[in-house]
Amino acid sequence: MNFDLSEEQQLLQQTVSQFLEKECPVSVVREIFEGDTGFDPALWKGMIELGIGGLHISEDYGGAGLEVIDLALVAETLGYAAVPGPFLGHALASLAIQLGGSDEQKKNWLPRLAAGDAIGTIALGEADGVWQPEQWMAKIDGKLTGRKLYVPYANLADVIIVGVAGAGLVLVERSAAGIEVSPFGGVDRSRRLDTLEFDSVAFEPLPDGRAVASRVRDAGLVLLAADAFSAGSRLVDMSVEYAKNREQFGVTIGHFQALKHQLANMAVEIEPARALFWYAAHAFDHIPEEAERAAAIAKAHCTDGAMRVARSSVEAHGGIGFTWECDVQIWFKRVLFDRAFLGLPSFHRERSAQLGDW
Amino acid sequence: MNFDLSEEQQLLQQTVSQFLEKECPVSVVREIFEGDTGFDPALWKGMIELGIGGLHISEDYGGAGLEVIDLALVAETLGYAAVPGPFLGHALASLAIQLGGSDEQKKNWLPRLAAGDAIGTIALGEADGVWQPEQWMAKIDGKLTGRKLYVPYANLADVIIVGVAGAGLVLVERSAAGIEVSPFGGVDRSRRLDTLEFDSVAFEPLPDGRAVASRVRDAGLVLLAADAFSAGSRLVDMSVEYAKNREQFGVTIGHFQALKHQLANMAVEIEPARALFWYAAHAFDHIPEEAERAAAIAKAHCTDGAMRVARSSVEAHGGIGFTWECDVQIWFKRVLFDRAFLGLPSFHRERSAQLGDW
Amino acid sequence: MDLSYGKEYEEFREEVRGFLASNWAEGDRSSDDARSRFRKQAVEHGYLARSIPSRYGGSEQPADEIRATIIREEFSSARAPGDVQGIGTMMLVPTLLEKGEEWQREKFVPPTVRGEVKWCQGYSEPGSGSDLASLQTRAELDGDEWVINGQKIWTTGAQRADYMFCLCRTEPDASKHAGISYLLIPMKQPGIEVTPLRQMTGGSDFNQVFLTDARTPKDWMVGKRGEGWIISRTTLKHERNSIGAAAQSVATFAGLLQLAKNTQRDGRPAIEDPEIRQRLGALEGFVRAHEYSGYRQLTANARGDSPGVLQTMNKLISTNIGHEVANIALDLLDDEGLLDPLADREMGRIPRGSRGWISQYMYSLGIAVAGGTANIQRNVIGERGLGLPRDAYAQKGSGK
Amino acid sequence: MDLSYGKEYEEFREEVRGFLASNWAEGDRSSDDARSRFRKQAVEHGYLARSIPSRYGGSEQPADEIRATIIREEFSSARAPGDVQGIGTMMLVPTLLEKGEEWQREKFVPPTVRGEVKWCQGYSEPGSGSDLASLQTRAELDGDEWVINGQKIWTTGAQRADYMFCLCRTEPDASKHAGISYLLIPMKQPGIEVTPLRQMTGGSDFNQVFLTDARTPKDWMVGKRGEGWIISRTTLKHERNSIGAAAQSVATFAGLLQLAKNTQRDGRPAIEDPEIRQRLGALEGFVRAHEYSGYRQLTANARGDSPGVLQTMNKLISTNIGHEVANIALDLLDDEGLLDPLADREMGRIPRGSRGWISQYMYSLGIAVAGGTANIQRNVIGERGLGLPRDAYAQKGSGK
Repeated sequence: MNFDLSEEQQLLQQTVSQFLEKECPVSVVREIFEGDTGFDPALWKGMIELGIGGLHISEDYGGAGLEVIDLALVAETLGYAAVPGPFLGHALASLAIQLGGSDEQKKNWLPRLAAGDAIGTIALGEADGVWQPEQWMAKIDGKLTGRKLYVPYANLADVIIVGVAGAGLVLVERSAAGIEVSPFGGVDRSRRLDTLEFDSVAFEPLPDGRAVASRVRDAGLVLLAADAFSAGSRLVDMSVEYAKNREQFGVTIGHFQALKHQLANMAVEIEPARALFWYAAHAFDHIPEEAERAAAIAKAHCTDGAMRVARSSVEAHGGIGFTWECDVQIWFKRVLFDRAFLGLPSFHRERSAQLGDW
Repeated sequence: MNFDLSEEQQLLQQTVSQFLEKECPVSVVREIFEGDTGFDPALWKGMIELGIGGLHISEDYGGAGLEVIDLALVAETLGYAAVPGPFLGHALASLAIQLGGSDEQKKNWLPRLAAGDAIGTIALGEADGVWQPEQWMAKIDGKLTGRKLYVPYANLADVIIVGVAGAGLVLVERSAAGIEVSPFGGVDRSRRLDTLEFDSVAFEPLPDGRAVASRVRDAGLVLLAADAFSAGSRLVDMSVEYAKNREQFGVTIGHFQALKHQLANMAVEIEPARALFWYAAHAFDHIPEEAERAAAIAKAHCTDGAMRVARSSVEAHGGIGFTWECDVQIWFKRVLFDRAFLGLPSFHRERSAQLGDW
Repeated sequence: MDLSYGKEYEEFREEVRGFLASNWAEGDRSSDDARSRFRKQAVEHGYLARSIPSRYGGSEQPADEIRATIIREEFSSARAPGDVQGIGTMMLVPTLLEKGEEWQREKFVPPTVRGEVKWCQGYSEPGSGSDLASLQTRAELDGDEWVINGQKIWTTGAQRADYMFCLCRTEPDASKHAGISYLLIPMKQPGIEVTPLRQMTGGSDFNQVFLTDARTPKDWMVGKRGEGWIISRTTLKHERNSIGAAAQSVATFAGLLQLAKNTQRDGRPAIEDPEIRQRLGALEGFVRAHEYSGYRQLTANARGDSPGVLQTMNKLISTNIGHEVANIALDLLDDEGLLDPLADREMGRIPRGSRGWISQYMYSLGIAVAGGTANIQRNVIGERGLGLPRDAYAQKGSGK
Repeated sequence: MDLSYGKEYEEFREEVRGFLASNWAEGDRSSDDARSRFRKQAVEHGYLARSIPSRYGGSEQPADEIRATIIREEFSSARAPGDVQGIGTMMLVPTLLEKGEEWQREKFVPPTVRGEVKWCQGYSEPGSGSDLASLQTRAELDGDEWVINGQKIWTTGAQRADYMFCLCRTEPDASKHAGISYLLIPMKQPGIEVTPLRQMTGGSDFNQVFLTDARTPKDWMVGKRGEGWIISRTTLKHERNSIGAAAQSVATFAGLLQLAKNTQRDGRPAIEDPEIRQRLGALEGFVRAHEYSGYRQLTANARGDSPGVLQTMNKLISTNIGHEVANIALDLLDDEGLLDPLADREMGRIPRGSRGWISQYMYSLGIAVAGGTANIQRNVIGERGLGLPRDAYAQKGSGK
């Protein structure tokens, strides 16, 4: 047995994080947090040059032909730096085309998505906390009509994969007539969300759109779990750092047993969760019969654990942890995003119970 | 407003606890724990002489004519000393006769119960976690037939108040033919439980038996809440005492912040709960429209909180807290009893939700 | 045990209602004159400024928590102006009455009680939180003025404040605690700069105050040089937040219950979800326990008894309750938990309630840190409440 | 990433199965001869005593966690006798191999590995738990024998043990840690009295050992005088409980799941209760995380890498999981939670499962204290795992 990353995978994470140390220090994220575009063109360009735009796109279409585990590892590395930008929607849109698109659609979009000549996003959410394929209400008869919420970077996207009733996933060009995009104003300013109104808009079905809808959802759950895990471990690292440097009563506060034990509990909460999203990604790639349940468990556990850690991190920083100036807020809000996007932990726990024949 | 005990009530608690310090030190409870009768005749006699047998029995029948709040305060004092014996069943049986019996039945039983010439108990439990009046299966047509579980001290009782389908509470004399009593072997050796088999046994209905069944249940919930609260505070006191005396690394372990904070959390868990059973008892006596819900909340919260405190107390004592020799186990098992008897916290929380029109 | 206020008090309540009926009209709220006129009358009737001697503009009433509670209840239901709130009346006035010099009382107490003069508190510093006594802001005597240099943080209302009561190090050579003095400093002067401290919610309830050669008269000191620490401690015992804390817990829980009733989950009100019911039920246990424990403390205070260990617990209890309220609320919000709490980001598309709850989700953490973290509360409960020994570092810290 | 064991290892598994098929029959379990004959063969094939040099009766195999795991899996599914378990093989043998003298290894290792000689551990004392180095049991030299007086506690298997490896104070004048020596003591002698320590469950897994002028030869000491503390620490790094702990978590959870399926609640299986489903679901997250983290550690160990901070966490993680398993079980038991776990109190009337679960409810606390409380685990994680500074008292305690 070998439950560890390959050398290529470790190298991939190193390359990306070295790039981010240079190109995306916290100062860059802070600037993003002061605005509401959630986007840094230069940074995105750099990420594309690293190949992040097409990791899982097959080589025939100019991608790296890697697996969801590699996507998840990059999601982890990006999350640790709270990288702003359209990675999540872009990855899921290209995955949907890769898995469910026609040769025509693949030829048409995948090379441009891999090369960064186009940005993709995915529209899954609807009102009243609807995220799941079987719940979608957006209608298609000839044209697409309906309202989708929480769409990452629809303002920048060239192609939008939309979840619709019946057909699963369909492809819409942003340039098509009848699409109204309005900013949602989300809590995580490093991942902008928009609201989309479709008024009889032209679309192309993905031939396997119905079949891959839940696969794409599962991939999304894994990427959110990875992001939440890395946000949690970043917050633990920050809190430990703070405890080693902040002095009160003539010693660093890390000497205080109560805080030390809270930090230990935070680490115990988050560190084992790494193996959970690893496993879920691995299952997505190689253990199909376990993939759906493993993704549900990973999303529920990693986002819930990271949320608990995020709250503890604020306390571990004392008053300053509650301020805008303290970096804790950045990852705190990433976790809020990861936990709510694609559905709450309790929702996915009930799903995992059903999938486990409980 | 005056939300505090009257001087009489404070005096009552003092009198009882002074008596218990002399007559029921932990050594006595330990002896009881080594056997399985759960009974100390001399101790019970002394309690009767203090009037504990008839606190809430009206003066016309030789009782003190007090209220359920006074019963609860005594239950608290007894619980703090883990007093073994039939108090709970005796109190509820006499309350049932006082509230629901005929003049005949009152004249016949209350004076003897108050004077300790008779012991009463109450049979509410049935198989599969059934405790509630509306769930009782025990049948009466002319004679009583059925099985009742978890009956306190049925082996000693002269009169048994039995919950039956339809008629609520009925009165059975222990001496009647067709009653088989077998010891249950309960976890709390200071409060013995028996299993009763009724094979067409003679009984007398309580005229108001149906109406008072739920009142008596509510009184039981309050008494269990009071007992759990006092067990919890006894465990906190023991743990604090231990922390002040046990030395490691050259200081008493109470110096260690982690333990100090655990003890603080234990105290914060239990101390406010006192007001909860006070209020529930007060509501039973004076705010009928709130009585049922207040009792359900008090039972759920006090027994759950005490259970958490009991677990923490074991840890606060280190390895020794897990041993038979350590007194923690005595109150730990009292709380196990209080939490399960008459139904779990989750059950009463659902009831309180319904009673609150949630 | 009697949860009604009792005959005597119900009569008093009638009297208060009568006073309000004849002296306060809803319309008066808008007029400052009307408000201050009303306040004057209320003081004359002994309804406001009850703990303040009459020679300082108070009504000098015997302490009676229950009368005080009744007045608060009736005034607020009539939406009439009650006692001036704020750190000035809460902390400075009692301190001056106990430790101030006569001229200081005469100068500062009356306008503060009337609400004409506002205060802020200059205790915490960026480097001195739980270890407050390590504060570094220095005051040096220059002729007959103190010259103050340093930085204060978490100063609520600093922009609107006329004065700051401030702990400064005046005796650099004395031991940690003995080097601190308690100074009153005018805020409207060039040497003082106030910058708001933004919170993760985007709001700004706190400030940083930078003192650069700020000045204050030599005799604007409460107590003697080096007595600042003891004097700042004396104020603490004036805290009477037992009822306040409990009432707040009850109110937030009521709000949460409403949210659960109004929120749909799987096509039915979320409050019908069995798990939500259990979580709300468990939480209500803590809320009621806090509420009724508030009655216990109110009764004890009214009698002049000490409510014992309970009074060290109120802050931690409401913090714990606030945490669980926030956790349940976040699950009720479901996808609306993605919303940014910042009002200026409001898109008008989402029920306005939700933003408030996200904000509350973050504020429930603020509670834990405002005025001492939960860990400090646990120290207090363990040491003052349970009589456990003090921590080695704190002992060292406090020079013991 | 590859969760199968890989071709090479699957072949090895086949080889092991072949060996078992031809050398072990279910029936052999009853016969001691058959068992020891089988063990001998297994050692010759390199399946048992793998870390033990052949000159001490081991098979001296290169460390390979995965082969070891496969052997454990196959042997246990064939119910064949595996490596002798117990504190002797787990802790004493590695210590002797690393620090013992040649004659000590020759005398003690082979019979211990064969399971013919049993050991118990004499570390903790009533007054010395977390602060183990404060132990008071004294050994004084009398001619060429040590005379030992004192009391040990938590000594598992003391009744059946032939020897005890024991920490004693031999240098009363040396500093706390430097005064301790590591002695081997025969248990079957008049100077030693073993009394079982009863638990709240009624069972007795532990003992107290009273040493009154107990004796042992002068040279039955491992290491030099005063080296006992360091030597006892060296054994700790031999702990490899990562997989063990995770496997146990997985097993208890599986049991809990069964209980939830078999228990009726409101006339339907409890597992259909929405709240129970949520609680089980949340718990499964922790269990799977532990399970897969076990794989991570197994892989790292197999490679000779360090699994990092994870390896400091296993005990606390399984303690936490054990707590929640117990809490859920108690709610599933409902009224059967009133049952006494003591076997001898069994009335035969209740499903035998329930008593076991009550026992487990109490044992889950035992776990927390056995071998160091959860607080000690948190210290280890915080200090060894996260690199936080050591506690002032512990520093003082350890003479630093």
